[in-house]
Amino acid sequence: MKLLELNNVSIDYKTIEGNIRAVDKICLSIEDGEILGLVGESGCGKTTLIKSIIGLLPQNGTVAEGEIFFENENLLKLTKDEMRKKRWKDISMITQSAMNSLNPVYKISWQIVEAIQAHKEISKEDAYKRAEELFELVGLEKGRLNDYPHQYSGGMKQRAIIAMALALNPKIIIADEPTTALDVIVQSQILERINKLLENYQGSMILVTHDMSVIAQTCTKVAVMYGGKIVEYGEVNQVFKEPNHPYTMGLKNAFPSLVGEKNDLISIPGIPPNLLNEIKGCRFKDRCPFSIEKCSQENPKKTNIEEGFFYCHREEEREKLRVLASKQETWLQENIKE
Amino acid sequence: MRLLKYITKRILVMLLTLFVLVTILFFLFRVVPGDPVSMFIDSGLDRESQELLLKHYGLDKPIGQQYIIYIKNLLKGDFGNSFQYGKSALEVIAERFCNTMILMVTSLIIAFFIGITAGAALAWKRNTKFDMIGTIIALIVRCAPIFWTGMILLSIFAFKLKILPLGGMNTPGMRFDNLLEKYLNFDFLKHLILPAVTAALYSAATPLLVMRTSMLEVIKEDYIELARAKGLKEKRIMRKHAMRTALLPVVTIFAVQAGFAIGGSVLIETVFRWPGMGREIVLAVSFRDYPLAQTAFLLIGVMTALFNLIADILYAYLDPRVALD
Amino acid sequence: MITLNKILRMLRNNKVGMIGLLIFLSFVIIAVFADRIAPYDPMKIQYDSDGGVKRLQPPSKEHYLGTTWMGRDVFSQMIVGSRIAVLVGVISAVCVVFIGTNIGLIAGYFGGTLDNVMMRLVDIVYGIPFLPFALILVAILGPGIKNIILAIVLITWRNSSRVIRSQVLSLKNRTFIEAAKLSGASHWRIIYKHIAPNVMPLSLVYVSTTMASAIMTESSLSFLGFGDPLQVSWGKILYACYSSQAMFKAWWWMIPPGIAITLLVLSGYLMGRAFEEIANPKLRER
Amino acid sequence: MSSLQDSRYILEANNIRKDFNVKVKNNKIVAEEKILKAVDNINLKIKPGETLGLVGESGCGKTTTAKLLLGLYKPTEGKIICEGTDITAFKRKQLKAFRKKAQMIFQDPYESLNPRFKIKDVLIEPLIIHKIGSNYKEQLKIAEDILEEVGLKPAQTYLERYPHEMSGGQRQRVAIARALILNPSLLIADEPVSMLDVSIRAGILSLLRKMIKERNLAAICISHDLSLIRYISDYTAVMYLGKIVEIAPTEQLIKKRFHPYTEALLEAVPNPDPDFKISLQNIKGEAPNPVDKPNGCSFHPRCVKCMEICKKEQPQQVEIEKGHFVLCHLHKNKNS
Repeated sequence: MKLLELNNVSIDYKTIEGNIRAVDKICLSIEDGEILGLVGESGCGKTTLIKSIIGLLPQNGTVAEGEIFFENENLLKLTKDEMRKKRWKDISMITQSAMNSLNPVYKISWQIVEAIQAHKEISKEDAYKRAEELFELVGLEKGRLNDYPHQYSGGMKQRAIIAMALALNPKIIIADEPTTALDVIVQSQILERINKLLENYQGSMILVTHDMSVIAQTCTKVAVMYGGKIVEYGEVNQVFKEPNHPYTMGLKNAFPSLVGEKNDLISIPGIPPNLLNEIKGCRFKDRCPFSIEKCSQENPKKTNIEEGFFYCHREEEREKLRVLASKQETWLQENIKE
Repeated sequence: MRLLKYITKRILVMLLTLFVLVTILFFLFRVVPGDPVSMFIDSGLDRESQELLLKHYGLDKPIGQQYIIYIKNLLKGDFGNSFQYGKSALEVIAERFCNTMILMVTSLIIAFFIGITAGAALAWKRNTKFDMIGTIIALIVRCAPIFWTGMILLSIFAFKLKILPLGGMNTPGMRFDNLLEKYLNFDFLKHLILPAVTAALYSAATPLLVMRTSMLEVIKEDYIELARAKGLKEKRIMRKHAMRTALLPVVTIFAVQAGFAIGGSVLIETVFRWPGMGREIVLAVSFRDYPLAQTAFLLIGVMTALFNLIADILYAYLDPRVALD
Repeated sequence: MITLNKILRMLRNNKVGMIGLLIFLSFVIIAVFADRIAPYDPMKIQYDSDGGVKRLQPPSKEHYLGTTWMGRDVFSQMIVGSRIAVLVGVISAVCVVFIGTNIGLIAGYFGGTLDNVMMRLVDIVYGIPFLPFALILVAILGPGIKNIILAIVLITWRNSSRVIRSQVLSLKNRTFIEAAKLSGASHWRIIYKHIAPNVMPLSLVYVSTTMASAIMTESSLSFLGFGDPLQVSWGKILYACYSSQAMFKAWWWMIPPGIAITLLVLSGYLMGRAFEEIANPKLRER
Repeated sequence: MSSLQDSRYILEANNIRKDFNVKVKNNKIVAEEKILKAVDNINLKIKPGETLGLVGESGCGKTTTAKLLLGLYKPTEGKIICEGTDITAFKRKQLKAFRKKAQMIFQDPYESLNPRFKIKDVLIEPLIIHKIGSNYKEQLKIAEDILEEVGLKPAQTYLERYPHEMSGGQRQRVAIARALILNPSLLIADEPVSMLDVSIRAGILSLLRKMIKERNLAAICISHDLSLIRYISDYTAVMYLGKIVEIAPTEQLIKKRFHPYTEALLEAVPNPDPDFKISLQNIKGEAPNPVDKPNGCSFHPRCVKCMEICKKEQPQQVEIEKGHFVLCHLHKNKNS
């Protein structure tokens, strides 16, 4: 069953310099129990997209078109109060910088109890008991519940936020860069913990990150975003083994690995497009070593493959491109036409 | 018992400050050209009685010696005799001190209450007409001279509408047996309204603007977004999350603001002829009654320092991240 | 260093700051040309054709803002009074911020004992109640603008030096300062080439607000009767108005000086807020 | 020994230590003062043309070590020797000469360039300080050349820009140019790519590597990510709570590591490959606050192979294979 379905969603930001279309006509769905990874560079619109789902776009941002269905109900049609009641109870969130997401002047227990009591008629004592359970679940000592956030280390804060997100057994959890600010070991500990929790958790999750390796570790599906669009979507194994979009291929190259022999690290030349200007054709064309005339004239069409899709004008030649993309020479600045 | 140690340390610093103040004042009053005595002694007196008076006040000795005697006396709690009143300066000031405190504390409470709530409200409704007009009013009140505001309020409420008294602290001719009776009556309250409101208006503007700015910053914090994501009601987010943390910078300025208010009492009390310390300083200075001026000034210094200490401790309690050092 | 041009460029995109600057500049112009604008000698007693003193006359064609109890022209007093306000404001602001910025820069950058001593000194000065101190100082040294400015400078340097010091403390740990150190830059080069330009907006905040508070202080002291006896100032007009007991009758005497003080002080605060937004980008994007 | 230093090395750090006084607040209103041993007895030697990687979690003392080596901090104890003299005892003139030789690239390109300086001012400043180039025009030419060298072509289009008008990758290139403009012989890069977008990291890393090789620099690259270090450094030192716990040639370290912490660190790096899932078996808990270092081996509370001796005695460094040193009670010196 489809739990969440985004239908042709576009999001605009009003800025002093003009309108920015941060998210452009995105279609995406997530089924019950699915763990979707959303990956892309900074400014690609991934955070904007998930904020629109939970209804927390900043004041200057609006959903310009499209629909967001959650359990067959259009979230954009709900009143403010109806949406408020959905938050945390049905859709909860692990925010980008968990470091700053806890209010510094309240004890952790207070903040968790508050979240529970906002949606449930429950006594303080019972809510506190639930908080203790949650702490055990995420691997924190119960005794630390009554500490203030600044007494926690980064990893502990992240765990506390995860505990809070699980408090009401939401149907979907949105995790925005949950491990970015953490050290390697702590990051792995948290990822391990998330994996373990997901085994017993019935709902779905969207994990937003810039880090392909994090996606590889946790997710079942992955959507790759570039310049406000989803350029490729599919099963994690498939996308990692046989990427179909040149951007995915490049992104995969850019990640260093400790497994096996040292292979060349390749970067994608150029910088992401400025969304202030309207872009004709494919958004990746300026950085793509395979771009052809057609790329700057027409928007690429969707190519459906089993369990996924991607947008590229050279979809027929993808086998050949994949081989080329693994070579360093391909990605030299000189090979890219302006 | 670290807190006790901290407070002791702070009090020592405060005493040092006061000592510096006393020293500066003592020499300021005495080193300047011109005979201070001539200011308060009727020039009609003959030389002999003048010298007698000088001796009586200890003014015939060399200045270094006078200073040592003065400090010794201060330590004994003897602040010297007022030239004007002919009695102990401390005694004169003690009563004035109470009057000033009542006026200041009342106005500060009103000011911070108005400032905090209105500042938070303006920030919550940011970028609206309500916010703009409110901010402009606050700015104007902040920039208008306090004595002028007082004069205008006096003309309106006391002179035109005749609903409040023109000044002073009690209607002349009233007698009281004790302090309680003096302050706890309707007549006193009526006299208190105008000066307290004037001082409060002036003192409210700064906490209001600080609260507004601080709220605007807090609103952008991640934990406010998380509070929204938690599905809390907007009112709760504003009160429990935004206002609570935005309050911290307001506490920091409390000390400075209290200092301003106490300094401003000089003006308020002059306009409303409130028999407090501020007005007494002006009078004492005009008459070169330096023991009196010094005593009043010293007490004002103590009050300023105390407010500072209170604000710092309050801050450390309100913000679990901050430690006193 | 800072030119008017640079300030203008900074304020160009800031409506609030522009308004403040405009108000301030108009007062400066009035002050400069006060002699030509003022129709009468502000201290001269005006007589009507019968030879009687024009006491407390309401505004009229001859006297735009009426006359005082002594029969002097209020409008002329207002115009000439702007001189003291602008003078005291500008001179004290520049002195105070010059001292405060340098103390802040040096104490913050070098730290250690020097910083400790400086900051204890700031603490002590913070313990001095400003207005009573100024009052006593002026009363003793004799009324006059010089002493008023002295009193303001002696006390208000504390505000800017403390805030600028803490700004310097955070700046000196920024990596671009470390990079400059690694380039072999001397301490003075780092302080005045790298740090100072970055605290300049903050210094300008204090120039503006100190100007405002200096003007307020001058008028307060004048109102208490400790103004310069030879010069007309707005505070002194209000002092005369208050002590003549005529303030309830002659609104034209009481209202204008207050408005003028408010406006000029306001201009300082508005510019200050504008510079604050420049100094602290967090405040900018709302 | 007549000379204090082996002439093959550019810089030698002997038993350096750095303590900081910090204020700690533990559930109390009033703060407590404590000593933080940020760097604890470190020995390092750096050769031209060679890159040393310094890996560890945040707070392990990597950056402090770098700043000690560059003379930005004064060590509490120990000597740092450059060309036969101790840099901690440098006078002003000597220090200025040393600055010319040792440069650094910082983590955050948004922070390391003065926001009020144009790119040309950023680049020319070191030239002015060290009086290189006879006139402004000549200095400008040097700046242009170096900009082109770091891949910002054509240089003229960048000279007049302010840092905020450039992307993160471009700024980091400017930072590299500034570090190299004085022709240093030692270069320290502190997490040079961690703030940059993934797709451009490789470009900056390969630029760095190219510069180090071309100019025969002695280099130190700091990172929390072993997988990145692998691409740039010849040797790698692993740091934990102020100490170097293992040091070896990089590929050797990745293939065969001896310290349990290195083991954990390697295990923890997630792979961009869904077939290799993380499982952390070699470490417990989180790093303690460096203010409260455990007794004995400071890693023992998290170590899965902890023995009695680890709780009491600090381990001594042993050379377990040629050029491979470990600080752990599990291993004995091969020769002894």
